[in-house]
Amino acid sequence: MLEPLTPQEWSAIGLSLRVAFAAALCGLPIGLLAAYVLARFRFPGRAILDGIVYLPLVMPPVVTGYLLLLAFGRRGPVGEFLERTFGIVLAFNWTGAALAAGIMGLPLMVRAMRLSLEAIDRRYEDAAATLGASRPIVLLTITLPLMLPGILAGTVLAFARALGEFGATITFVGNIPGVTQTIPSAIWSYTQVPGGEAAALRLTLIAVVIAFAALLASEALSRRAGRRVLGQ
Amino acid sequence: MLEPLTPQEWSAIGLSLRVAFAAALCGLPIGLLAAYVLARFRFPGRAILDGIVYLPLVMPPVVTGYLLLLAFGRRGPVGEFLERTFGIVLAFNWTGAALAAGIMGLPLMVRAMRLSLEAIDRRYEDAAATLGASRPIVLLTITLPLMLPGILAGTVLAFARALGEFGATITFVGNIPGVTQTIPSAIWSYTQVPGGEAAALRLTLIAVVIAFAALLASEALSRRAGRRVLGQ
Amino acid sequence: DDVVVFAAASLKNALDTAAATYRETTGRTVLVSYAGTATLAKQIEQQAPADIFIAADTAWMDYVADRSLIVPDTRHTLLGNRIVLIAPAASDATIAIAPGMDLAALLGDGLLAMANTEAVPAGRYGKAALQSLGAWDSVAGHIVEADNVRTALAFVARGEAPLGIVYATDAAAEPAVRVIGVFPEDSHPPVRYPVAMIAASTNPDARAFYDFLLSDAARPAFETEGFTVIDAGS
Amino acid sequence: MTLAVDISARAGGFALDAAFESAGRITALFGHSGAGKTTLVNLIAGLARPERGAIAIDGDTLVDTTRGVFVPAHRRRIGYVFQEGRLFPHLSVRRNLVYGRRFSTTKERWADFDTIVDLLGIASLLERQPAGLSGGEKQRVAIGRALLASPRLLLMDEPLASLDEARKADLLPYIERLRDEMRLPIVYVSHAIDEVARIADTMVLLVGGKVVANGPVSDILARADLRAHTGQQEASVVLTLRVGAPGPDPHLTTLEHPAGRFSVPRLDQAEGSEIRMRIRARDVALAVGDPGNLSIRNRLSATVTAIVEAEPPTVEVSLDAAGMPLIASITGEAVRALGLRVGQPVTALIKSSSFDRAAFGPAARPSDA
Amino acid sequence: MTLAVDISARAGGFALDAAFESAGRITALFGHSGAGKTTLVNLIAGLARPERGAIAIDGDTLVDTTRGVFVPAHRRRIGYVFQEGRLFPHLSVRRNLVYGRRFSTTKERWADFDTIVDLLGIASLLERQPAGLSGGEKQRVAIGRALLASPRLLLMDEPLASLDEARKADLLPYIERLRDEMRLPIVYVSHAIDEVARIADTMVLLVGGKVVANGPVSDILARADLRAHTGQQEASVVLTLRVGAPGPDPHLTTLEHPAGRFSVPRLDQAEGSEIRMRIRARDVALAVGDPGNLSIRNRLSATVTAIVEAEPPTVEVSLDAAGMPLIASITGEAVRALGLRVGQPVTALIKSSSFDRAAFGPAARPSDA
Ligand SMILES: Nc1ncnc2c1ncn2[C@@H]1O[C@H](COP(=O)(O)OP(=O)(O)OP(=O)(O)O)[C@@H](O)[C@H]1O
Ligand SMILES: Nc1ncnc2c1ncn2[C@@H]1O[C@H](COP(=O)(O)OP(=O)(O)OP(=O)(O)O)[C@@H](O)[C@H]1O
Ligand code: MOO
Ligand SMILES: [Mg+2]
Ligand SMILES: [Mg+2]
Repeated sequence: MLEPLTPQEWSAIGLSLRVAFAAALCGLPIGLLAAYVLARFRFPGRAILDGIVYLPLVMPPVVTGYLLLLAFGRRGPVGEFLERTFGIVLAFNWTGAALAAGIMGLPLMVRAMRLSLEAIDRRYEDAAATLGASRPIVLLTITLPLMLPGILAGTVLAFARALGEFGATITFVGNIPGVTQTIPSAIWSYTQVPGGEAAALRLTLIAVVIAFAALLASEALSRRAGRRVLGQ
Repeated sequence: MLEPLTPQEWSAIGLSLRVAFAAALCGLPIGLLAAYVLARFRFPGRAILDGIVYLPLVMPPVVTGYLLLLAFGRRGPVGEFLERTFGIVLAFNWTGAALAAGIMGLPLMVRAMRLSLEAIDRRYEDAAATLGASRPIVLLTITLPLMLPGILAGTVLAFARALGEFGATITFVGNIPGVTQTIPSAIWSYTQVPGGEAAALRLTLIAVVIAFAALLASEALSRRAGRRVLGQ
Repeated sequence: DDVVVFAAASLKNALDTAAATYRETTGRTVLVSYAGTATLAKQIEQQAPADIFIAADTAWMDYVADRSLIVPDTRHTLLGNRIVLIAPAASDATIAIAPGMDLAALLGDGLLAMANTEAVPAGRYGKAALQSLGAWDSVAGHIVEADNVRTALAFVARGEAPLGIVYATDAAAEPAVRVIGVFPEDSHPPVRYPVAMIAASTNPDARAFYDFLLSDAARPAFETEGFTVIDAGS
Repeated sequence: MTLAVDISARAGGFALDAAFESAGRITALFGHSGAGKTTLVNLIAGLARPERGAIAIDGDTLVDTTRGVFVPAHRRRIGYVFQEGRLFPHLSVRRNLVYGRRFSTTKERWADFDTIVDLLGIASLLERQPAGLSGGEKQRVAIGRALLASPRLLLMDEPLASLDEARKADLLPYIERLRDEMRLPIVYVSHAIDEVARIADTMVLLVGGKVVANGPVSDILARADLRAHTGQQEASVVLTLRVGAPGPDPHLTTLEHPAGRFSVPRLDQAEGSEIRMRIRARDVALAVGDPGNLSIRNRLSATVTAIVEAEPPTVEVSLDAAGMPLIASITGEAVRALGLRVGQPVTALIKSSSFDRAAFGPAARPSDA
Repeated sequence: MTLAVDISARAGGFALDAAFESAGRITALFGHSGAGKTTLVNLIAGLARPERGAIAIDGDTLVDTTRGVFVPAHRRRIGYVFQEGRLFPHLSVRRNLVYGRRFSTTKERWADFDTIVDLLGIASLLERQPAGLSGGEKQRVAIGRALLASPRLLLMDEPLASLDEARKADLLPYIERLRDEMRLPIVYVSHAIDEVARIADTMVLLVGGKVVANGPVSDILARADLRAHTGQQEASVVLTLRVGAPGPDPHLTTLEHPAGRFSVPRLDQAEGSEIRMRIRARDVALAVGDPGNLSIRNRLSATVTAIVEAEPPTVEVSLDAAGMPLIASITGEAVRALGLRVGQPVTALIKSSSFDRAAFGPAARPSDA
């Protein structure tokens, strides 16, 4: 356990951090939008959207990864479009890993945000409107701050999930050391060879410590916000 | 896609339902307790507990499954104890699959419940106390009903996660048809052989439909509760 | 009780057919738990209720043998397989698989899809073959590894990777890929699927199924899927 | 300002049908609990949509269901002091107060932070969070918040109910100043008839979701048939009198009443300005012939115009005091003892000290709008 | 009941130091916004813990920091009508009302559902959810909920502030009946001095977290030095008088006052029972010599005992009316005109109709506890 990490492990850690941050942060606006739409609007197909958001949770990760490959691979309809139009390549790229992790985390994120959003007393928003705040301003100054606990919780859930995501990632972008090999891929490799347990556990611990730090940071933020609401 | 399901597939569906219900329902009290303790008490080690609840999210499922195998396997300390004392065998048993799925879903459940719990105005609980309700009664009649949206959301998340859980389950209890083979394990098995995609997708769709039904049911319940709170 | 077989996942189609044949002839049901060989080995170490173990490589069979978890004289090599170099069906890439082949040139800026070269047997065989053919160093930085050989196959089938190394059995069943060449058997340790009975097994029916697997009656099931059946004792 | 409302709306099983016009500087919405006051105020604010009907301020249509017009709340520039405060829980008192500031243009902005904070006595609360405030403190901050958005119309839903008398007495003149100096029209929901009588000029009386009366406060308070709805126990008149030349006692202000001498505790109003006051019938006593050597100095010569039995033992005696109305409520026994009858000349006696500060207000200056 | 409080507590930067004892049937907590009334009530209810000190009811210790006693709120059987309602949002009005029922034993249960629902006028709301109720409706349900838990002490934090006059007038007698018939002691927070004067017998005056006075309401209202704190503009006396034999007019009740005739609008009180009433100094006029032919029939012979300059132009003339105190507030001009001086005999004139229903209350019957 106390052996120094190999360069490959270091790069897996770096990559995992990058992927988890990207997944959590890029997922944030999408998750918020989905949560807002699901919580606030009634429209035909709402139930479907609700279901779709949950899909990545229900499907085995391998299936999700395979579907991602079908859609976002270079030959997939979306992937081809993205590459042709924006020059964005997701397959076999760390961005693809972030996409996979982000999608796997989305249900968690949306659920947390929606719960917070639905708990908000809408009369505060009404009050803000009478003070002259337009809908977007109300959203920015009242709704989002009040749902901060949910936003933080959702983001940390997505971040933690991204740190642990393996099945969809490896199926979609594979495991290219330094490019797409995240901590879980590295861990998995270790578990597949006799005697790899110690190295696997060591990397697991590192992932846990990272997640823990993120968790503590979010709790501190959340507490600060909460203390404010409760009157210092 | 329209071929009849094989008996093995039927049994996987039945087992998955059993596992998902068990995971969600048995997880419920544990999740509630954890959420309550984390939301309401400040004690040394609270951060640690908080972190532990998140662990299953961060660790690759295979690692979680392996650790479960080490702990709850027949040779594992807990497994041995349970077998000796209560005659309970979890390893290679559907109960073990439920345990694995439950543990994987716990972080999601706890998070959702905690968010709801923290959004409750504690002054309602104070009001109930002045009316003579003791702490447990307040919990039952005020706190739990008010956190119903979170309880439902958490339970559905855990249920859906249980339907999709694969890595920890297959590692801990294996993939024995009729005994421990859940829908995701069956799906995964199909993906491992040539020509298995169609069967895999068919089973995936079934899992999705089940999750969708659970989701709709919980939304309906939640809406009913919400409508009540908002005054019909 | 039904006989429980722990078998490497890549055997699913073949073994399911064999088990069905067995049930038709004997009326007895066999349950097969498919998983990665590593997982199966560790489960057996934890007293999994398995009667028979079929691994995808010898290393994990050695692992359980070292721990006296199998009945020693029941260990046999059941099946063999080959590894092949594949390309998408539409590809016109050709190369002769031989020492000194310029695989890197054929790849261009594409990636070579393989199963994990440290952990997954198919990947390990591929790596050994490339090494012995002197192509490893030139392609080492251009490999995309998958957690199993099926995903590597999918990478090629989907056209994400121009080349891949997979089992002959997988390649044969996938119309979207074309086999460019078969790696010589001597370029890598032979692809072998060892079978053994589990020491802790108490199921009286286990032996019968074990014998059936090694018998000619099971042969068609394996050969249809493209496996080489290794004659008992060889 | 003219507020024109003609709407139907429903909330659950409750139906509101309100049609009225008010050109008042302060329009009081008055009615029993559950009469629909808050519902109506929400409609004016734009927080609810009517089923049908229209609302307009000075001809500027806010809602018109026939034309499909619905100006959203944030474009109405209508301030709203809610019945329950509704301070933003995540913002400090200061940030609650300034919340609406940035949405008004500099030109529209008439509210001054320091003035309002001082007036409301909330300077020491600025850095606090709303959760820790007392009930009255919350309400004061809510009033400040609404004012600081510099609205063109202010809706106040029972704004003073949770305030103590001293604070109320401080705030009422300020509300009058808003009305007069800032020329801010106000719709004022209140249960306190004294408050209403003092500051409102127009009153809309709601009963069970219907407007049963609307018009000048003095008219409505004088109508005996509405008394059950206004919750008044007894009659009163509202007079508008001119401040006269100062008398010998600097602490008294003389008001010009054609029927006699009339002085009240000193008002800080210039000679010649108009004062609106409510004189409750219970505070008026009558004398037939010489009243004798009394401490009651305000004596108006009047003629009895009507004698109406009110709730026993009370009899309401309507008077004509040189053209101005007055009502005295006295006991039936007294009527008999004095032998009162219609047409009889009497002296109306009104104690100077029966008026407290809250009874007076400067008459709303005529709007030049 | 005796409520004994001696505590120090803090909430944020606010420090409360309150020590008082009240044997009153209704103890009024009075003080400006932010004085600490709610804080104190929370401590009595058991919703907050004091830093140090003790609270006891009838010798039954609820809190005692020196002995480490802290009876939790749910075991105190103290009902609490919160300043902000706090109805349970997930329960119907009916289920809100009956919430506390099941926690009392049948023996303790004195509150009757139908009676209370009728009284509060909430029968039509029973199947509704709290979210749709109007402000006043919420407050009535909150009162009902607290009562239906059959508490042994009731804390009411500004319970009537959001109610209209008619409803207030209905509820005050009921609160008196709770006090007298149910013998339910009440701690009553209110800003309305009239309410307090009418129903409370004991008063605790809080200023900035400190108790500056406590004792019988009549004593505190009579103290000129406290007037700034009580928010009264002027003086008053509270008298306890006995109901006398019926006079000729059935709508008047004669009260026995040793100094003369004293009748008031009819009270439904038996002859011989005691009535507590507040007579505001502003409602008392004085006559020197024969008052003449006036509508004011209540005339008490009195002697001037003191003449005190109050806020100009008012002068407060204290009187001794056959041993009972009375204060008249008249203008300085009137004092000069009548040539009033200490020792002078005068006639105090008090209009019968200057009392409204809210000014009277049956005197609390002596507790037999
Ligand atoms: N958590 C807190 N932090 C800081 N100050 C607080 C806190 N809680 C209460 N206070 C202050 O304590 C004082 C007393 O509050 P309390 O609610 O007891 O007042 P009150 O007498 O009930 O006033 P009101 O009549 O306005 O309801 C207030 O000035 C309030 O701001
Ligand atoms: N969502 C709703 N469902 C059913 N009834 C409702 C709903 N909203 C309001 N009401 C009813 O409409 C009536 C009017 O309510 P509103 O709040 O306008 O009364 P209010 O005049 O402001 O009373 P208060 O003085 O008590 O605040 C009330 O009886 C209330 O119960
Ligand atoms: O047969 Mo394997 O263990 O899936 O490569
Ligand atoms: Mg209202
Ligand atoms: Mg208070």
